Amino acid sequence: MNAAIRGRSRPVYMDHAATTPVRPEVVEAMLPCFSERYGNPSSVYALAREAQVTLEKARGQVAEAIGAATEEIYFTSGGTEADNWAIKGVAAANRKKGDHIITSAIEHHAVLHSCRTLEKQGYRVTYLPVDEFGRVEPAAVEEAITDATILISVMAANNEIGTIQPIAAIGEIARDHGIPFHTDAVQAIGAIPIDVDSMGVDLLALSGHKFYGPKGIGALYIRKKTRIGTFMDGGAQERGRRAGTENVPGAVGLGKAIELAVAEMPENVTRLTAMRDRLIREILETIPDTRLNGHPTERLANNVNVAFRYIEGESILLMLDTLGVAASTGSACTSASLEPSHVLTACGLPPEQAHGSLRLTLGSQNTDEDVDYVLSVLPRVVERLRKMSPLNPER
Amino acid sequence: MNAAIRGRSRPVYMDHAATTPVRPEVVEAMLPCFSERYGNPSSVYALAREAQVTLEKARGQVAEAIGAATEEIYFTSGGTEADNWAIKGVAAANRKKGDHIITSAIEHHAVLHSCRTLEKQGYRVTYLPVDEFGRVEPAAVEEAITDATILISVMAANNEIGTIQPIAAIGEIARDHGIPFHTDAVQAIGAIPIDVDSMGVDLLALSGHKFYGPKGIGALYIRKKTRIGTFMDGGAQERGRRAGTENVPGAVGLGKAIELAVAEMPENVTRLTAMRDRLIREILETIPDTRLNGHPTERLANNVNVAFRYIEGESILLMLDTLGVAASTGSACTSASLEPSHVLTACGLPPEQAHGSLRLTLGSQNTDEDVDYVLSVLPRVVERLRKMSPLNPER
Amino acid sequence: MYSERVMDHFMNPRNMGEIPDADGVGEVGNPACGDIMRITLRIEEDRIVDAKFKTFGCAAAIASSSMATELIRGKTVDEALAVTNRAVAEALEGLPPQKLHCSVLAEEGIHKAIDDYRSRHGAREANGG
Amino acid sequence: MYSERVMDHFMNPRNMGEIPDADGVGEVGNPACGDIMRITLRIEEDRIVDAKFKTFGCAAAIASSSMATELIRGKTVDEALAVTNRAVAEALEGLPPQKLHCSVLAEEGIHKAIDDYRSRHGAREANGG
Ligand SMILES: Cc1ncc(COP(=O)(O)O)c(C=O)c1O
Ligand SMILES: Cc1ncc(COP(=O)(O)O)c(C=O)c1O
Repeated sequence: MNAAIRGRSRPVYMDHAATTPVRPEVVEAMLPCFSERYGNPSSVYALAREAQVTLEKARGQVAEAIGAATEEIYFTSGGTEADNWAIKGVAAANRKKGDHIITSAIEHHAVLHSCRTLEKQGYRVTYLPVDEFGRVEPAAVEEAITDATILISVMAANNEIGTIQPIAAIGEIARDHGIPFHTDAVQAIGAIPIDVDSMGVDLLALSGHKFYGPKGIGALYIRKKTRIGTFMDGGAQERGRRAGTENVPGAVGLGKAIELAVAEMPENVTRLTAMRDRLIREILETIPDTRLNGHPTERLANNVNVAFRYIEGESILLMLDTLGVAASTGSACTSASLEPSHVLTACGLPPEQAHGSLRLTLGSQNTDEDVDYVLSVLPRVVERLRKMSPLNPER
Repeated sequence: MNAAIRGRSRPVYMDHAATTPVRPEVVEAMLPCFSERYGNPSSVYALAREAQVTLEKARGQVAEAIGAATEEIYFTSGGTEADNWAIKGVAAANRKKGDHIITSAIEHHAVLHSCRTLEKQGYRVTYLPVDEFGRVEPAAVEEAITDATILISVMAANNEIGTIQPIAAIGEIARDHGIPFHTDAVQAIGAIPIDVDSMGVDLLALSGHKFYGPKGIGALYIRKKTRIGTFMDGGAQERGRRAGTENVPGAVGLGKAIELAVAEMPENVTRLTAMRDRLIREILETIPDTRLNGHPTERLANNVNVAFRYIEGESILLMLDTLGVAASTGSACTSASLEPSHVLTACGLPPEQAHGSLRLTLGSQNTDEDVDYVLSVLPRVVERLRKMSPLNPER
Repeated sequence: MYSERVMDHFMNPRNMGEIPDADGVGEVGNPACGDIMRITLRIEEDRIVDAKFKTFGCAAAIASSSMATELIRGKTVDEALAVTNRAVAEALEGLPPQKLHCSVLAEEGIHKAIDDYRSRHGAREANGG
Repeated sequence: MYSERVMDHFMNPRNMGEIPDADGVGEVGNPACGDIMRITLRIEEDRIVDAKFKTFGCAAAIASSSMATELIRGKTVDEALAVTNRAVAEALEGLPPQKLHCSVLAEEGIHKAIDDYRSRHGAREANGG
């Protein structure tokens, strides 16, 4: 079996939902900010003003990509911080108005665990269920609203199963009720068109390393007049709303990456969708007892997520790894955890099938040959593990 | 006057307390993490394990630099986050034990504003006064302790005036009373020896860009068994204590930078102290109505902070800037603010003198010629502004 | 993450399969936790002459089953009962902390299979006696 | 941060100084806020024939004083009173938001100096009448 890998010159990376390599253009844009244009943008001298200009240019690039105004973009250390800030910040600033938050059962842990922290502080949280494809029903959002509701948070697209949510419909409901609406768009940037106005979004989280930008930088969009407290207290950076010396190289990388991601989205989506659909079709055809997780059509162009009965995900990953294929089972963050994916469980999968799911997320460097290769090795991996499985009826 | 600048080939950067350029060795160490070794350390395949190893190596470098164990180091997005986490995290985890925090009046805003947020939540905070040199009296810490005290936070060295605090003495008091002790060592790393055990420190904040490492990365040291809640909720990164995809390039840069900073500390301190003392001596000698802010000897080797009567700081900075000298008045974070420095005010300076202070912080690239140059232009700048001042008695 | 020994037993598992008409069968684990092990033993004169496993689970679970069956083959039943989860983990050159439960499961699987053998064997003896 | 015009008036301030025996003197500001302006005026037949300033403050404060004195020189007292802080800021090609108060201070300084002149002038008229 290991012979199969020998002929190949490079491993196949199909875990782009976990992280992506930084594009060379982005590294190039960042480089001068390290050792030459290193000024602290909050100072007053020339070197600092130069850094300030650089930072504001990057802010404009992010704003442009999501249809926001430049001054509505706040840089953060990543998607997690943006989600924490949106949820905890809106909750704190609106405590007198109410104590109820609506979110979905399939949010990223950055959202869910922020909500759990708020529950410990006395807030109440409704975790909306999803259908078998992982979709939140907009009508269910409306039903969950009470007089005490101060925030609705539903992700734009799911990181595990790639399901795209009806954000504009939820945004309209939120707007009708005058409730701030946050969306975690970490997986959506560069994958689906995002426009904060037409989607009725008041807060939006994004993260650089998911679209070929650097790790450790992200942004929170905050619509003007949205009531939100600070999360990171300290200096007066980011117009007094997010303290900490600005990560100028990171912001520059984020700006460049998002500009390129949005510009190249149409061709990327076409290319990735073709590869995705071939993977899904051939996996389901050639491997028995397999099902597609997530929505058949309302799904990210790069996301394949399939459940193989009778076998467990981590052993699939490790065997694929020895064959040079990097993939994931559920979200990378929880790979050390023993619990089955909360997303797959929410979609109704029994635990052993949730444990037996594989996520392949395609990216810019993947080729049709990569798809061929995965399709050639995956059936053998599954077969081998099924032979070992006591759950397999074909003993 | 502008003629003076013409002969010079490069500007003089004397604002190293605001930020430092990233060392070339550090950039070099980071580079492969962007586009080649870009794995998400929380995944399971080879690329991810490689990232994990890289990350843990960097963690070890940070631990080594402060005498900690590797597993006591948690990466953050900078000094601000480390301070926020230490203060809010310890407060939240010990709420049942007590509601009282002791800190000093001259902390960085990352500490002070975190305390203000806690005050709004019902905690009580004692802001200890300092003497005219900016020193906290250890006996005053002890006197402030009550049965409800759950945290003591005193910075290792001040960012504005460079005063070094008697941390080991305060640490001993904290330990005697069984109270967790946090120190903001953002300005102290690479400047004074730091050893968490001999200093009796339970939590310590540091930030990469203050010692020739990258912006957007820092760390919090948390002594084993210290009770502290999470600040950044989400995935299980950093042993479940700090969520968010790990900033591997940032961590690598931090690790490399701190290793070099500590290794080169002795020679740097000698070199910078000589330049510092010459600056102080000659400024005080040649410019009348001038005083040194901060402690004459217990001060960071790179810090010069002087108050010029009758004139205002920002105009000093701007005039110096036109002459090619980058400096600061108080902390960079507050340069947009109208209030006089809380640090100088706490040292007893009247507001107009606090407004008239200049901070020069030396760094690795500064030379004796830089010092000569500053000493040649500064008296003229001060004289010129004093001529314009209605406060100047010599009309 | 895993030692070379774990990877070896995962990629080249020893004693994988199921003994037909086994003298002792033990199934432990829980699909919700993502691990199920089924151990089958052939026992002759109180000595384990063959041991096989089938496992649904992660690499550590598979490697633990493989190693555990290796360790007990040829041993008497009493000797096999003395093989602890620690012995399994050590023979694998260690397991990550969050995976130690896999070696515990392997120990339990063997105990359960031996229990099964003893209850049947006791029953047979009783019958024959 | 600052426009070229602000930098020009900061580096090359116009009308810097103090008119001896001025007809109107206005001092505004507060050391705690970091700005103090002292405007002195020479007024002949209700026309400002000379205006000077001394300022303790940031570049915006100095440039605002410089520009404000420029704007009122040669104007009648009533015309000078019509010079708003906005006019000062605009003549400087704008000021950063957190520095707009400097132009307000300049307006106030001029008003105070004119008030001073009027109270003294009114007093003189009353004397002579
Ligand atoms: C949907 C979603 N939200 C939030 C995050 C958190 O982003 P980061 O890890 O960059 O903080 C991720 C990725 O990890 C994600 O996929
Ligand atoms: C003493 C001190 N603490 C905390 C900070 C905050 O660090 P950062 O800006 O890297 O978040 C700084 C610098 O700005 C500082 O000087």
